[in-house]
Amino acid sequence: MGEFQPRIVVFACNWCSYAGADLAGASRMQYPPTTRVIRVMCSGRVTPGFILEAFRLGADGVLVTGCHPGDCHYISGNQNAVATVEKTAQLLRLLGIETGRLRLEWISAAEGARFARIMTEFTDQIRALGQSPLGNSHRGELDTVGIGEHIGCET
Amino acid sequence: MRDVLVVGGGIAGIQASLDLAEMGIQVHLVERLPSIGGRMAQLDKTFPTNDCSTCILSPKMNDCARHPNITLHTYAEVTALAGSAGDFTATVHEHPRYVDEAKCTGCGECAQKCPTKVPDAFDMGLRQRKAIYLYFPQAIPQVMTIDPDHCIYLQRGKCGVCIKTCQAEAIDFEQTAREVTLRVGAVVVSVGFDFFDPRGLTQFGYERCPNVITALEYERLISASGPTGGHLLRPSDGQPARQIGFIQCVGSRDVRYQAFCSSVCCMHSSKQAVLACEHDPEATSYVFYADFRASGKGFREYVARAEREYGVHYVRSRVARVTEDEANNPVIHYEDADTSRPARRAVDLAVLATSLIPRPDTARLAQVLGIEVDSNGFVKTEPLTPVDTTRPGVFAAGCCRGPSDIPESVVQASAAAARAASWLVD
Amino acid sequence: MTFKDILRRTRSTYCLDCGKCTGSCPVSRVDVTYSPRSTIERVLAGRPEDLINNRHLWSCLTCGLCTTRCPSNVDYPAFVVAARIEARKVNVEGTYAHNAIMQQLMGIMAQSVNQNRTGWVTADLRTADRGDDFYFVGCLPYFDVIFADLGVVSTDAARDAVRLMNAIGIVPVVSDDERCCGADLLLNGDEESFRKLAEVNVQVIADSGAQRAIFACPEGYNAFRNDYPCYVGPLPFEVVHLSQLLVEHLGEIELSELAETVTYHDPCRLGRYLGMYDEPRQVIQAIPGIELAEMRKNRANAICCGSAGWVNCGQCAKGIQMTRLRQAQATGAGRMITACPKCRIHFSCALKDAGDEFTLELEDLMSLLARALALE
Amino acid sequence: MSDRPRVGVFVCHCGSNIAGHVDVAAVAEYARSLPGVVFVQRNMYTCSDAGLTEIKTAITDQGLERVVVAACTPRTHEPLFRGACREAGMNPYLFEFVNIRDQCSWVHMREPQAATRKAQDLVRMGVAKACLLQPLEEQEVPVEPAALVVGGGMIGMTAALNLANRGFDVKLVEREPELGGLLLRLDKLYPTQDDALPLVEARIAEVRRNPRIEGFTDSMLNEVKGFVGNYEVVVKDHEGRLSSFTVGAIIVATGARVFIPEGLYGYDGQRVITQLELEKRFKEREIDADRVVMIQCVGARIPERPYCSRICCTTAIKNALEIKAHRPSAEVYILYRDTETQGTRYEAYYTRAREAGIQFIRYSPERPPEVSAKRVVVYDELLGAKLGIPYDLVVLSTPLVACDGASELAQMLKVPVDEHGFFLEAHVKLRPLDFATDGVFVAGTARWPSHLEETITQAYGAAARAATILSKDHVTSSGVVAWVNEYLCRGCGACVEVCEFGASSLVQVSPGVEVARVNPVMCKGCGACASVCPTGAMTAMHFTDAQVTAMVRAALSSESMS
Repeated sequence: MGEFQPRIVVFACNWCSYAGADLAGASRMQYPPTTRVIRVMCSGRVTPGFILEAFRLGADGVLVTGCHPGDCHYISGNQNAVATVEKTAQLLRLLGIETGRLRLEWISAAEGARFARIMTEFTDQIRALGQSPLGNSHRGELDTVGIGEHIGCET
Repeated sequence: MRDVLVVGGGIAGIQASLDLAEMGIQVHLVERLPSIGGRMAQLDKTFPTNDCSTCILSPKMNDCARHPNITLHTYAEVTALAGSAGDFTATVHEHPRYVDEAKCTGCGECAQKCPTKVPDAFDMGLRQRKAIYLYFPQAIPQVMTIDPDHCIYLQRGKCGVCIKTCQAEAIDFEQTAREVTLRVGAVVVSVGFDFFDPRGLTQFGYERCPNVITALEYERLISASGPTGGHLLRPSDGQPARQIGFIQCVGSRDVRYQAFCSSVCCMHSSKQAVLACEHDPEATSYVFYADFRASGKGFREYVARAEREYGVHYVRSRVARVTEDEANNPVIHYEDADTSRPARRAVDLAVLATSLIPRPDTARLAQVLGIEVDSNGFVKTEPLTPVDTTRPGVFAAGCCRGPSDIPESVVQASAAAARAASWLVD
Repeated sequence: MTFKDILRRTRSTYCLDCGKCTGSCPVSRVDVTYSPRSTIERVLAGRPEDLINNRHLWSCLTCGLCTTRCPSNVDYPAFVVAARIEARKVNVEGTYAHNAIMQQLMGIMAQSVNQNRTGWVTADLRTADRGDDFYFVGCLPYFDVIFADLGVVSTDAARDAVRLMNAIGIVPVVSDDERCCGADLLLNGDEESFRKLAEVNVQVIADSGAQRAIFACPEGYNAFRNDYPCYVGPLPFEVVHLSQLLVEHLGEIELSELAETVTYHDPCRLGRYLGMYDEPRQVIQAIPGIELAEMRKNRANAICCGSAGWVNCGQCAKGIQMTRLRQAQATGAGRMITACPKCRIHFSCALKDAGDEFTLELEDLMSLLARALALE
Repeated sequence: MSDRPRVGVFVCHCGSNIAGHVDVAAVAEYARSLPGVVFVQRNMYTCSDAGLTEIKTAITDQGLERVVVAACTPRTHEPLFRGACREAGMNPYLFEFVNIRDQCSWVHMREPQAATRKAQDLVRMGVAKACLLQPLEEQEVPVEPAALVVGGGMIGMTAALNLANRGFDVKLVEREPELGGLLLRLDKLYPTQDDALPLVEARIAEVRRNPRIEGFTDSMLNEVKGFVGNYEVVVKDHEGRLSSFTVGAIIVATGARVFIPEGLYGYDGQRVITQLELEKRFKEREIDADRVVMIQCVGARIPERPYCSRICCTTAIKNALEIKAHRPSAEVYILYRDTETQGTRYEAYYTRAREAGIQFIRYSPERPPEVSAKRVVVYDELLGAKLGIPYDLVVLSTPLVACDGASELAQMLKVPVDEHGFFLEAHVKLRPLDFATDGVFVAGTARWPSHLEETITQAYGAAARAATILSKDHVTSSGVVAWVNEYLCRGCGACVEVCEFGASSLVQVSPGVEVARVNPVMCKGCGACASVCPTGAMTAMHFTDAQVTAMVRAALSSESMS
């Protein structure tokens, strides 16, 4: 397999960043196959829980992407994302996981090139950091049920 | 209830169509180009929020494409409008794309293979497209179009690489123009504007100096999806432009060209100056103006920020001429307002805020639609009936009725929709 | 464990159907649809799946009030935890609070991490890397981040604990390698991760050369005292609660006068689980001038802070918290003292929700004492 | 949950766009191995009629309970595939999209193996989410086909008439005893110089004649409850009588107020007056001034009021021309900073003013004009010299400011105002007449100073926006909204605070117990509330913690990526 292939989880908001990823594709911009995008409606939907779950399972990096400040389709969702990422970074610091493994970026629907560039940059950044301290555990945990999948409490 | 015909698929046409469609009215949206989106699609950011233009426009374009009450007629033109308010019969001429809209997925595989390169109009000729092309990445419909003037097959009957490439079998060189007849109750005209060609004003050095460009070319240059990937590079040597001069009223407020004020240039130049600084903190901008017109919502605050936070210099003086020094730097000549003496400033890049003028075919279209144009050639309206044209049942919105910024165009579009709808009550 | 075993081991088979548990249960008082007895009934009736797929499996606070009252001495909390372990095996979990941050953190700490969790240790404190006494801090540094918006600084209690230890001549080991005690994971039914955490913690403390582990957090103390031995065997060191040590050394520290009235909230683990009702009260009353006003429900009858295991922290929890806060307010005390960092967090949250109904302030037991110490 | 739903996976070749760089056969094979997957199929173009038909057939023949399509982007194609599922009788929200083109084949063209592995990972993630998808319902709420228009000036009346003529009932509420608003106090209209009064009177008569418009003059809004399609409104008249009614949409057209320049430039209402006071004199035919000096930007474009009021330059020109009309010999000076005469009409108007001999003198804020008893002294920037202009009358052009009670009204309607007190629209570029709160719209100078032509345009525009709601029998919510588990809710209100659309609110369910409730029609499905909810009571449907976490786990599970 040669060079270290990081395992990077990317959260992308539906309106700007996911569209930016589409544009990168339509423009055939090449970037490393190290990222796995999870679409959410708004970067404000991302919780510390999601990010920590990724690290718990050995993700080498987590990238949260959303609309530029002021562009949020939901007015202020991306401000929540800022708080979430900051809080999570503090927890990573305590856990001794390099905060460089977590990043927040604003990518607009017109920024295909930027999307590709950030995927490449972040991959390089993670390569420089090397494998996550938690990287070796939790392989082969195919399809465990999601945290919080409780019986829909009928109320 | 009768349908409504909307002519012109820019932001005004899109808004009018969506409003009418949401009122439960069937809309036929006719666009001259292969995709809707209009001028706004070419912009990078929009003032005074610096919103990404594509981000806010393309969801609306998608809404148009998938709205059950909207029928898109792209790459088409209106050639006749008979009848009267409440009961018109319109003839729409649909140009052949030589691509089957139903089959094409817009994947662009054909364009990858097509051998013919053509200057890309969407990018102001700043880069090349192929003879088979998608008008721009977010185009709606997501369908390729073959440019008959440059397609080797259509010109010389050979090539056909696209036919071999397309697994959807969407290429159809047998396609011919279609005439569509529509019965509609009202018409909304929103064919937009054109930019004044500065070549006539030789003193500004456009074409003579490679580093003198127009505002729209600047938009494409600074656009992340543009030819330079959003890097502000001088055409002459591809070096980053750090000193930028914005020259206002190029063709506007000038009895020899356009007597009127183009309304939006003071702000779009301010925005472009701010963007230059956002892309490169080193950048310094100079905006040369006569009266600074910024009376829209949040505009003065925006300009204040441009001055305070982005170090944009506003120079109260209309530029007399632009020369070029040995390093291809445009040299801007103007009168220093304080000393009333001639002054000059060399910059890396000079940007001409050219007038917003009626599209060349507006007069012809006006004839077809049976409406009058005003002394400037814009679709004629009156102050108290702002979106009514001279023909009952035909309404106008956006820059075809005079220079307007985006929100004004959107408001006019909704207003035209309201007026049009009131002709449909049966 | 089969449910048959669970019933036997927790003495549930002895259930008399008397309903005393339901009458005592703080949850049942708010959520009338909840009854410990009928929860057990479901299983006795041979329908454990009904329990597993019932939200009430997660309603129990494991506060143990029912057990102290149960005529057959049924260990209901143990029954519930065992049942949750079974539920987890078929991928049923409760609804975790705070987007499951806690569960994630515990899960991560169960792995090989190099934490930086001792940043709270300020220059004025005397601590060591190796030594006889190991201060098991608990998750306070993480709470500081997670509950910043509640304005609760949990590590204040840790600093004050060390001040007190220093005052009685103890220079404790504090370690970056300490892990969460895992008590909450066990309450969530995650035995596997709990075991991992137990193993690592025991190792870390042993490696520090400590003969004794000192706790201020009742949850950690209880985990080490009651649960760790079941999972990792007898511990190679002694475990004590700081209040015990303080009682022993009260003669050595000079406490200055604090003329105020406080009330004391018994944490379930320290109280009903470990029977430590007196020590905290003794240290409080050692402060000159202080008056300790007891709440209507105290000691073995004390009601829980309303939430345990960072799960099911809903309107039921809030109801219980309000009841408890009103009891505290009714004593006329200006402060409610608690010995558990989690009680403090849960009550702070309730106070925030309650708005201006309460004039009450919350303070950790160690911080109260340290205040008296500081005034010297 | 242990018994998994039957999942069908459809892998699209997209011609050679995907198949050219990703081993689609391998992806399909892999999909077959995933838990829950009972059917896998490859299509040349899944979006083609053929592809869609195959999906529908598979749903019925294979008894599929979930459909996963691995192809291009949901942003353009999701509605298409959801439609296909719906047609086959499956709840459309049980469809999941996996993007293996834009995020895979197109961006890893040179690494076919890696691209194929990534495609497999993405499919695994999609299937993991699909297994947890829940059928969602789009809720419908009937719409009351009536509108409330707040403000009986030109704007409000115009909007009301347009709606009424389209067959909607309109309640028109005006604070003053008579309709007409600010226009009643104007003499002429620019740029035509026509009389203002006939226009207003005609419009008022039209409103009075219209059977569908119920006017409430001398009245104020007392209470507004409800949401888009169903606003319950209570109006109170000057005698305190209450009348209540239900409307589907609300238009705010409360206008603005002219700033009174107390203490500026010797304002006394006698020899130094405002433009509005000048118009009063015109109406009363008392103009006997031979030398008139008008000063622009009085109380505008200053630190405490930095904005340009847009209409003052044209108003000054209008009145200057009027003075010339009354007394051709009169000299009129306009002291200005920038002439704000944009566009075709007003630039021409500015030219016309200069033709009429009106003198424009530019001043700078650093050296503002000084008004003494006899003369106005101004530093002419271009001459670089001071000019003393004797005057009979000084007219101050003052800006429009937010009308009194604007912020109270805003609070009642739960819509925002900006730092100047003008109503703040949902989006300054593309939703200039909407509020973030559905069903409430704004037009005219309540939003921002605008020319009459513009306000009329806005009046029609707001009417159109309102009509888009009133024309429907129902407003329909998306299925992708937030849902509250009331048992787990502690009523802390974090969701209420974070929601920009007022969709979440606290309701008392039993004494002392409050819980959050989400109005699905107002909810936009962003999920912010679910993220801030401390207890997990709030669920963002279609992007639940369980679903997103399952994707995270799938992304990182097994041989993936390495």
